[in-house]
Amino acid sequence: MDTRFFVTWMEEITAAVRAARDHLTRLDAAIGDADHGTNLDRGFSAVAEALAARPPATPGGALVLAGSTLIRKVGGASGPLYGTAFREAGKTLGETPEVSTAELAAALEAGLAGVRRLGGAEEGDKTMVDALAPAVRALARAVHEGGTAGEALDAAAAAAEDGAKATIPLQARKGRASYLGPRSIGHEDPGAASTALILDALRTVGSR
Amino acid sequence: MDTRFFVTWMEEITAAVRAARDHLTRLDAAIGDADHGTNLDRGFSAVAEALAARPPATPGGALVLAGSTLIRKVGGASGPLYGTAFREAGKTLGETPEVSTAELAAALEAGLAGVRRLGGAEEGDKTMVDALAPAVRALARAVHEGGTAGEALDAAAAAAEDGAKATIPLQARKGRASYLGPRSIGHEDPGAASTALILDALRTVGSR
Amino acid sequence: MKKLINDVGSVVADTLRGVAAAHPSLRVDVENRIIFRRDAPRPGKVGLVSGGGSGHEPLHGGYVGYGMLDAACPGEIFTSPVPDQIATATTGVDGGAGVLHIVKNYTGDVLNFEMAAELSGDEGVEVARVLVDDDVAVRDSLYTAGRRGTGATLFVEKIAGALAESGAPLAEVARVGREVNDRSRSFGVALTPCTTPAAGTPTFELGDAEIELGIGIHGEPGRTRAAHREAREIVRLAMDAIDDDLPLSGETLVMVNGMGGTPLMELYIVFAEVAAYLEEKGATAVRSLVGDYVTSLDMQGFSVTTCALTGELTRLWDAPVETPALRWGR
Amino acid sequence: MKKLINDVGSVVADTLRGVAAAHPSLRVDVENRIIFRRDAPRPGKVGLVSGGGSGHEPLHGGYVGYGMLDAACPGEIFTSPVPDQIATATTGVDGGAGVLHIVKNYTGDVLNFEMAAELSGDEGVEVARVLVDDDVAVRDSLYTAGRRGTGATLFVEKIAGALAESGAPLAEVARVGREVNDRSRSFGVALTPCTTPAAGTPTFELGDAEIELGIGIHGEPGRTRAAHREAREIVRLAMDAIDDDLPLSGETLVMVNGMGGTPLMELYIVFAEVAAYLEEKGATAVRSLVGDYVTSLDMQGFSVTTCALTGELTRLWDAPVETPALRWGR
Ligand SMILES: Nc1ncnc2c1ncn2[C@@H]1O[C@H](COP(=O)(O)OP(=O)(O)O)[C@@H](O)[C@H]1O
Ligand SMILES: Nc1ncnc2c1ncn2[C@@H]1O[C@H](COP(=O)(O)OP(=O)(O)O)[C@@H](O)[C@H]1O
Ligand SMILES: [Mg+2]
Ligand SMILES: [Mg+2]
Ligand SMILES: [Mg+2]
Ligand SMILES: [Mg+2]
Repeated sequence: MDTRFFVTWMEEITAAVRAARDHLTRLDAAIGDADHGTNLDRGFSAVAEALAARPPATPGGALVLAGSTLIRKVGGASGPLYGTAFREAGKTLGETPEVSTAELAAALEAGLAGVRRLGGAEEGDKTMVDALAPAVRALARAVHEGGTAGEALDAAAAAAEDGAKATIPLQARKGRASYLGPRSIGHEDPGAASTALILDALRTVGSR
Repeated sequence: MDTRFFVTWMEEITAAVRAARDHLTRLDAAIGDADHGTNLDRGFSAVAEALAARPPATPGGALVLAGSTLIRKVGGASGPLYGTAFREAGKTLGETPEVSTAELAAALEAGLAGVRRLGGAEEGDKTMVDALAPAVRALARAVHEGGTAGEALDAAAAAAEDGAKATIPLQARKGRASYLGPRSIGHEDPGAASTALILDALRTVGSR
Repeated sequence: MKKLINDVGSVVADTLRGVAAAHPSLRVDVENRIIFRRDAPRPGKVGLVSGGGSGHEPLHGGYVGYGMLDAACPGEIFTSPVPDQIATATTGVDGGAGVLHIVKNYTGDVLNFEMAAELSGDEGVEVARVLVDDDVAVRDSLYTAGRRGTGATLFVEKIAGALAESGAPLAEVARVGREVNDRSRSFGVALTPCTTPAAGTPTFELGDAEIELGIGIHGEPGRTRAAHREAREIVRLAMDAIDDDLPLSGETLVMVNGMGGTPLMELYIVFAEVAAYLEEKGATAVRSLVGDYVTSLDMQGFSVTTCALTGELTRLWDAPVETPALRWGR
Repeated sequence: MKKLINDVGSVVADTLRGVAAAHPSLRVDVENRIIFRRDAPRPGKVGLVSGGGSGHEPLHGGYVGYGMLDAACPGEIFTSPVPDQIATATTGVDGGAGVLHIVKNYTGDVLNFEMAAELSGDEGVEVARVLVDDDVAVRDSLYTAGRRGTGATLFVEKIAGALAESGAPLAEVARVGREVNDRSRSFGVALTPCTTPAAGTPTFELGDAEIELGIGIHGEPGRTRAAHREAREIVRLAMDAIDDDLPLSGETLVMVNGMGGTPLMELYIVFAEVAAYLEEKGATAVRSLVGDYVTSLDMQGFSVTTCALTGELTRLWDAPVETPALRWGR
């Protein structure tokens, strides 16, 4: 996976977030403050612009630029969290021009660690971690089992999607939804849903 | 018609206004400020209380007390106007203990003159004058034609009722409804409607 | 209808209890429904009394205090106060220099204040009156009750109040009040109707893409209904109506007033457009207010009021004022 | 959805243009979205910076000025500002004595202010932080993101601002800010949801006889839904929640805050009941605010915030302040 791959991934996320904007905002309206779709739409539009204006030289550079842009443009909880995830992932990739599935798995693991460190959420707290953590695990397992890149990205996307849906019955313990206590049960976490979307975009780009 | 008659008239108005309160308020909501029913309900409840607390000695005393109470308790446009109407009517009756239909006609005429002087409205301006003026004329005519008291009060009530309904197609030129310009057309004037109610109460008491 | 009230019948009394508890600088006569400046009457100072229906808060009680009103008389919701009440306020604030009634031009307000002035006159109080009629949505003609008094009431109260505070005589205070009214114009727009507690349902119906232009402050419908549109265009409609009536120019005092249910954010957006419009006309908003000053219960919408300033009016506007809703310099 | 806006995308920028036009005492950097005190930075004075999502007006921009904030950073609606923006404000108000960040306890606000503090630290600015978490509707436990910051933010900004104005060092200003927060508690109630311009539909549905108890200020549903009832009883629910958490007693600063769409009249009715409740508990509302101070767009409802005063806090509360939304003594 080369720089172009990562840039295309970001563009794919931008398009997917734009299409899902109102859906994500509605999820956030139910247990949060109705801005998650607008937040990510604003953020990833800026990411696409930044990547076009300052084309990165490496995969890592692409992710770091995406992450910094999210931090600069999004605000809210998801801005610093996603921004840090992409930055940490990008920094892990260093200067390498071509990324293996194993390296990608390590990078996403670093991204997850960044989210955990910053937000302090565990799996089961009904946050983006509930989608990201199983995706990172699935990716690592696929690498370990020696599947193709396509299979690995499929597995990661499916795990993220399952993880997002699995947040529905949970009571939130982090973020705004936690204020609702038991009333947060029965709704999908918007951040977990957008994480699933991000990994779905990765699968899409991988399958081309 | 003795003092008791006039006190009963006021009590009858009090009951009728209470029953029609929400209707009058809805009429006022359409072309005014949605308070005419509450205004008159508050006013005539106070009138009933005042008459009970300080029983008047004469018909004129009953009307003056009613008028002063309306002025003290209602506010808005209708308070001073109705208050003045009853006060002027009462003052015209002087100390007489028994009122003839002709005297009643003269008293209501004085009440109408008071409303006209204070509010400056002509017939056709879409105000209470549009119900009161024809009622006063009908009463005078009945007296002139020598009918019974019952017939005279019937005629006055019918004329007030017709006058009120006749305000529907008019454009208001006085009071709040005039602010609406042509949009005031198509609605019955609340003050004309309450005047019809007051004269209907007079007929009811006269027919007992 | 959902409202934060105890009982439809006790709304005004309960409000007055709240005003009394919140503002030690006021003396509230709950029984007679009068909000007094605590130190009224002030010997030798012209007293200022205003009043009108409730439901326009902070008008009028919020403008009682140093440099503004000496007393306010709230009536029932959207119903003018009664003569006794106004007369009691009038005699209560007379410091020997007479009392100015600031009256919004509505039949009910005019009649009740007139009767009160007579009663007060009987008690030996000299009363003058300023009639406020700034709303350009209503033509002043034989065919209307004349223009309504709306936003300019606050300007008159502030500026006449400042002059009274300086010790000016009644005729002067009335003169400046009339001048403020003559130089002021307003226009109002509603996005939603309001609901009075007694009626319990909205005063009119308005579609999801409709607005009312030329509304007053009593929940009545406006002069015309129009399609909802950008703030910029709505402001243009309002400002054109004002400018047609009294061309805007020079140093201008401007109020963008919320009708009670409008987020402050939107009022600032409106103000930005108003300021831009003025600039286009060669006028400048040298003094301004943005917020809820003369409201209609929970109505969403706004009104704009302009006043063409003079040196004297600006100086009096800037003079210290200390009331619950308007305060500076103290 | 009917709103007085030009475009969903330009709401915050248009608001800032309005703020700039209305308040010459402020310097508004529309591009970077910062509202500065015109005379910032003040050499030797601790700078105060706050910020958060837009939609809570007058919070925070309305509290920039003498004796309160040096700069405010509005984010998108209900979205915390971004680190660069906060860092630019922070370096922009540093007069050499360091800068205090006043941060409401929400994950987004906390993270973005933290990042900004790091960036500002890199530029050599000393930054301290007061975290505001006064809302008793949310338990502070392992199972929540902790209590929300709501009404007490204004108390912290006013009192810390007064101490900073007197020349106190950063540690002292932060200390008094934390003390205010520790002594303050809030509880909010909604009669209606609000509608963000971007979402276009209400953030939740509420029946005609239902209210939400324990709401925050971001249009989120509350902790529980309950039947609508008399103001007196609703106030009792709110005050009981506060009193259970920190027993009310002694001299108390009280704010009855409207959520944006509530008529002022109703807020006074609520205040009357709050004052009565306090008296029952042997406490007294010696200082108070009644009005829209920390809002949620067009939501109808209110919040109550109490702060147990000390001599020092009362003195600092009474100190002069000159901002668009809070002003006295100047
Ligand atoms: N402490 C946390 N750790 C991980 N993710 C979090 C945390 N807090 C919130 N989130 C995620 O952020 C999402 C909300 O993002 P967004 O709506 O953009 O921000 P905000 O909550 O500030 O409005 C939540 O759905 C959740 O997945
Ligand atoms: N100038 C006037 N002359 C006669 N009647 C008037 C005048 N102005 C208003 N009215 C009457 O008063 C009625 C309204 O009374 P009400 O609603 O109680 O007072 P307000 O208009 O002050 O709210 C109108 O329907 C009209 O009949
Ligand atoms: Mg959100
Ligand atoms: Mg009426
Ligand atoms: Mg009325
Ligand atoms: Mg948010």
